[in-house]
Amino acid sequence: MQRYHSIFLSLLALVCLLFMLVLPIGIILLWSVSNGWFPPNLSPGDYTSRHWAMFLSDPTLTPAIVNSLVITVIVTASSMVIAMPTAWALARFDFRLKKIIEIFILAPLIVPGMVVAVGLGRVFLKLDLAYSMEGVILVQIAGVLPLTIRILSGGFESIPGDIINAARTLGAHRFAIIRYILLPLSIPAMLAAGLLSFVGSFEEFERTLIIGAPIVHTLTTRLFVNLSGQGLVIPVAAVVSLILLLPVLVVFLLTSRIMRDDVMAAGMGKL
Amino acid sequence: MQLKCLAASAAVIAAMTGAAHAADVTGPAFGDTFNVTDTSVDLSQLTRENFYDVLVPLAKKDGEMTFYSYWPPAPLVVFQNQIIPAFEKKYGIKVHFNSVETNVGLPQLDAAYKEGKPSPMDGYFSSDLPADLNEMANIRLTDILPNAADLDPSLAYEYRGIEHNGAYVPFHGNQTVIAFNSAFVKGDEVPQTFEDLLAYSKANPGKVAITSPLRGGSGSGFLTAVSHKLMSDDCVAKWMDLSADEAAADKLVNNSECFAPVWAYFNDLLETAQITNGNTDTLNLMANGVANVGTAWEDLTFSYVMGNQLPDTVRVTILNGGQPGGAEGAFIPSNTANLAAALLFMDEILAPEHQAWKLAGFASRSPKTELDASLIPAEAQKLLVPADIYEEGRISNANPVMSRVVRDAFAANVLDK
Amino acid sequence: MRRMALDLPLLLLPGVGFLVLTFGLPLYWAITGSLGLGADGTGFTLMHLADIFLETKFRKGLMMSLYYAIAPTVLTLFVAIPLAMLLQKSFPGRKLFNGLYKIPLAIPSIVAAFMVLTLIEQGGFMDRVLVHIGLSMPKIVRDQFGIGVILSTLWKDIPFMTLIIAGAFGAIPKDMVPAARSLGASRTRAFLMVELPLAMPGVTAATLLCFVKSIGNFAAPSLLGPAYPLPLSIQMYDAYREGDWIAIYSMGTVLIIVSFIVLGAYYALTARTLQHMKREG
Amino acid sequence: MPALKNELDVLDISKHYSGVEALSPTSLSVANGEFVTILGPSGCGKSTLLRMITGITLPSGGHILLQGRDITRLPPEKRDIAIVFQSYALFPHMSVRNNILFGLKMKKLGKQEQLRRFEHVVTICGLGDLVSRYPKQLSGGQQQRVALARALVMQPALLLLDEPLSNLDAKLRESLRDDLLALHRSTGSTTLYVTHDQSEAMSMSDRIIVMDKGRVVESGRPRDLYLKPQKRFTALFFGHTNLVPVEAEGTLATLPWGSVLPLDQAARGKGEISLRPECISVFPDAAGDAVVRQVTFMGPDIFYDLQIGNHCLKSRQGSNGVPLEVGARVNVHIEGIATLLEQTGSASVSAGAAPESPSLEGDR
Repeated sequence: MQRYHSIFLSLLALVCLLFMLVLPIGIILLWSVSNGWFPPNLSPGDYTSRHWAMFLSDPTLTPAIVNSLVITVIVTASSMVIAMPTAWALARFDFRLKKIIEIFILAPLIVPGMVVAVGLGRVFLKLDLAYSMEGVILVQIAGVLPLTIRILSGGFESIPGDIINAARTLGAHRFAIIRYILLPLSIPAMLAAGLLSFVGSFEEFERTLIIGAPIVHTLTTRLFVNLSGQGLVIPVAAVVSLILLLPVLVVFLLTSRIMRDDVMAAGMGKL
Repeated sequence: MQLKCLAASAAVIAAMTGAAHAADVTGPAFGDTFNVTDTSVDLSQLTRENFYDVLVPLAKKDGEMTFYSYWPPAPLVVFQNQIIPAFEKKYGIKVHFNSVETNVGLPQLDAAYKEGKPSPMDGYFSSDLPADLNEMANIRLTDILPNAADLDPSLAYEYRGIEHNGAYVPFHGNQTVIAFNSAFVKGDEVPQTFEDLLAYSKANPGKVAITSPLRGGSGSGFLTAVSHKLMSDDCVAKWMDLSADEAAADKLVNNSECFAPVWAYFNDLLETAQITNGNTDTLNLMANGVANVGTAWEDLTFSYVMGNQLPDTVRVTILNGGQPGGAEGAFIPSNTANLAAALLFMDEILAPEHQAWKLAGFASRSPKTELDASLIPAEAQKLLVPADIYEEGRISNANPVMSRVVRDAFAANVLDK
Repeated sequence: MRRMALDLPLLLLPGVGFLVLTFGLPLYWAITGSLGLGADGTGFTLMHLADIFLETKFRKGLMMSLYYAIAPTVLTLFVAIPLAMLLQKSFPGRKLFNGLYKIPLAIPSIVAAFMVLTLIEQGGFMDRVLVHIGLSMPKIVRDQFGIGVILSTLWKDIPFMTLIIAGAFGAIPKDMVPAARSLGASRTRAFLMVELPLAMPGVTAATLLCFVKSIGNFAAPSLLGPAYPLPLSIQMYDAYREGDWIAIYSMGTVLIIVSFIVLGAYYALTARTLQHMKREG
Repeated sequence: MPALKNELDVLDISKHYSGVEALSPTSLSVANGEFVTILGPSGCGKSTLLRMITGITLPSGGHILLQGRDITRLPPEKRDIAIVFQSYALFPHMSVRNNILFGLKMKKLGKQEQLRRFEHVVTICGLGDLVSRYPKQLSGGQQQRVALARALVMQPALLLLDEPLSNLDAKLRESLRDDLLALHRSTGSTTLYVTHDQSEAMSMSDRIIVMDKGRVVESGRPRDLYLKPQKRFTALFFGHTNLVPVEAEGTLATLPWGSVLPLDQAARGKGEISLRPECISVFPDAAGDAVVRQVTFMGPDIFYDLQIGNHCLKSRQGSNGVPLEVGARVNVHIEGIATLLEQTGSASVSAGAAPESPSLEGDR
């Protein structure tokens, strides 16, 4: 009975995965190499590598990929550094304006990126930050910071205070505590926050487009035109989707092996 | 060689004697003053004749420039694979090329202009023009570019109802059409009039796809075509008045009966036809066999069929009464930092060899009168609007203010129903 | 104590300071801009904001934005909670499923929308499969209810919410359910009266996050939604392309207000229960 | 068939998880009104046993009978068993009142009856002012009382207590231990108590069941287990003891240094006996055969570590006499009748398993 039950669950999970992941990705794979695929055919009648070739030979693609990776890595790292002290303060101290500050930190998740980017774009022009990597990085950090702070402070909260006290009594100074106690213990939270920042920064579109494009293109803004309603040619869009899919998927699958769900969930789960 | 000497001497003469004359007759800028921030080029002295002599050395000093292009697939390839390599080779000037989604470069230009910064692009092939041409793009390019001498006059000074006086160099001729799949729509079923289209839709519910005028040019073109055909001459005249302002537009569109037959037609049509989210959305529906007839762009349909994204049984036509067509073009922002290079590049895009290349390869019709569709290979000719229909079928647009008001009214009177 | 008074502002400064500059200021400009103040303004007016509620396309667009945010969020709840429960159980392949079900989190929403389009559009893959058994796909792309939009939002939201809710369930002390069961609560009642209330902070937080993620959703309505009315996110993008800053600021401000109302309601509703569960008591 | 007077009968119940045995077939019974303690080190299988009795986990084999009724496969809510968890498992989102009323509501008892029982249990558990508080606002001891009240209010056929005192500090633990006993006496509830603390077990129980490594070692009255353990494990688990090898001959055992003790049963050959420190008296004697090696003052008692031959002995004396000095020579006198320890079964006791320090404290 119990056994029967769990086999049913396995089957259900399998069907879900097939239908929700394998099928859609498989279909865009087929589209990307199709040379004419008309109904009612269930597979393309003819295949071509033309769509891939066109993209891979595009000289603007490489800078976009490089930009994407550089921006994503810098955004992830800097948001971590910026978030760390603030997350610590929120996790460890109780103070009068705490609630207000917590709401303020969450707010960027809520306010449409367009509003922020349009406002910042004007200032960045004055500061010569518009259409620059620095500008894009700044505006993206603002987007990923809220969740990073949340998840890190969730992680910090779970570190027992006694551990720090113990380290102190053993003669550890502030730096040593951070280096040997806090950092190692918050690795799961940093991993979770880092992954979310990475994905968030990589797929970010509105802010990057307004602040950076077309001088600074990321893969996402560079390819957006091929996916938007205006320029959607299905085989081309399929190629683009797969190009966009690959880096995040690789990072995601790599990190998910060592990532702890509960940490990510805990950070987001208590707003 | 001899020709070049001749041109050079002509230029010298023109420079010595013709300055006053040029300002009178073919003054290079349409404002009384030039407000270009890059003053390395004396625009008041520039003519078709002295163009290269004056600009080539200056442009080489610039050494580089940035060009924006909006997306339609064909022109992108034309720039990337044809024009820019040729230009770079010819002049040794590096072109930074950026493809952008439709007209997102315009707000950037606007923002940079307001902040007193150089424009992010030196030339921009866009489907729209900056709102304030007097300030932001006011060089009479079509009067000074040597390669612009044989432009179709109807395309040289006006675009989508905007009188730009030559600031917007027509590059890529296009035409809104009705596309149909001849495998399903045969013989006399092929709509020739708006009534035919309505009748076909009623007989085949769901088989006609109309691009939403809010989401794509083939849709707003169709709206223009219907208005042009169904409104009274008096109404059409008021509607096509290029000087119409917001108030006049509001009066005509919202406070007169002029558009009543247009809304009635659409409301009737959309009972059976479906409305789509864009030009490509319509074509994808036709590729999926869901729609047999749809509003489209001629060149986009052409490249879809050539790329096997549409069955090769798809054909295009223009309905009786005409459908809008024109030529999308490029302009130089007044706050460009590389004026000389930009001017040279603008000339390059009209070079006959490039224009012929894109015409033959992408059905991107040339605004130059000397090049016509006969350059397109015979087997691809069938994918174009037949020449006789094309000649009569092209109508122009109302001005942007009017178009916007009509579009909003369309949303309120048709889509909202 | 003296150290803390000094430390706290220093610690808060990087995060909060950064957000004040890169988020607070634009927010301020957006709000003042929508009131007719600021660089493009013509003096104080409420007309721009009022337009959003008075003009049909804006008003309907706001409704559409709310619809695209609320409908998928509610539907997601119904799937994510059972799914999160399922993940607490053990079955063969659970580990694999647990690793893979989160993949949609990493897929850009525009790619997700595109995948949904190729699958469920009329004439799309599902339709072609159905044709072979004599059926056809109903029109769920560009339909007036935005079913395609909602499906694609669900595809991204369900794993997201499941992750958070599974975390919340996982954090419930293991004796809680046995305690309830030994006091006479059936499996269902133990779930409804003990597990669900205890996981509630996670559930509400997940709901809020899904809501705010969806209200700015751009890609899915753009590809899969009906041509009219367009949600404010698309209208904002259109306004941006037309350089209509005032319209962006006004729509943005209205979205901000709506979102803050939701956030406020969230805090008001959860404050009481949360308070009791907090350690400090 | 089990005798019907038993409230609970556990018959050959066992549990294994994917091949690993967590509990060997085990039987035990608890009579009506009896207070029985399962005692064992952590990981000995007592929690598994308890979870099976409550129905949280299903046994791999065997039967559980409650008042003669087979409840082996019954879901927890259908068993008339209440449990107090080590973690208390109070519902943090409910007030004390609602925590206590939870089970009554589940049973759909009448409002009157609910109120009556509630007030009764609040009174006997002394929760008067706390009923509208939330669990997180209570101290550990208060939480424990609420958990107890929540269980008692059900008036269950069997009350299970899973290490209910282990999360409390020593002083509180002692006072709550008394309260628990008083409650047990006043309610007469049949109680199965699980602990790893031998002093708790001895002071409260009518009967103790000693468990180790997934099986029952031995069971009996506290006094018998303490003074006459049958197993080495039991001897070591209950406080301090001296394990001394002996030669048995008939009913006499000869200790290594030549002393002779009576045995409770006739035996023959080498063996081992457990000598409690308080059974060993010392008298100063310059010619004595033992030397004091260490003196530990414990308040009421003094521990002397003695060396006799090459053996060490621990002796416990009242602290009211004149204390001996380290190095003093003494004579040793051993009282009582010894029991030979069984060498089989769970006799191997690892050094860490014997909880030394709590026993010292608890034996005062």
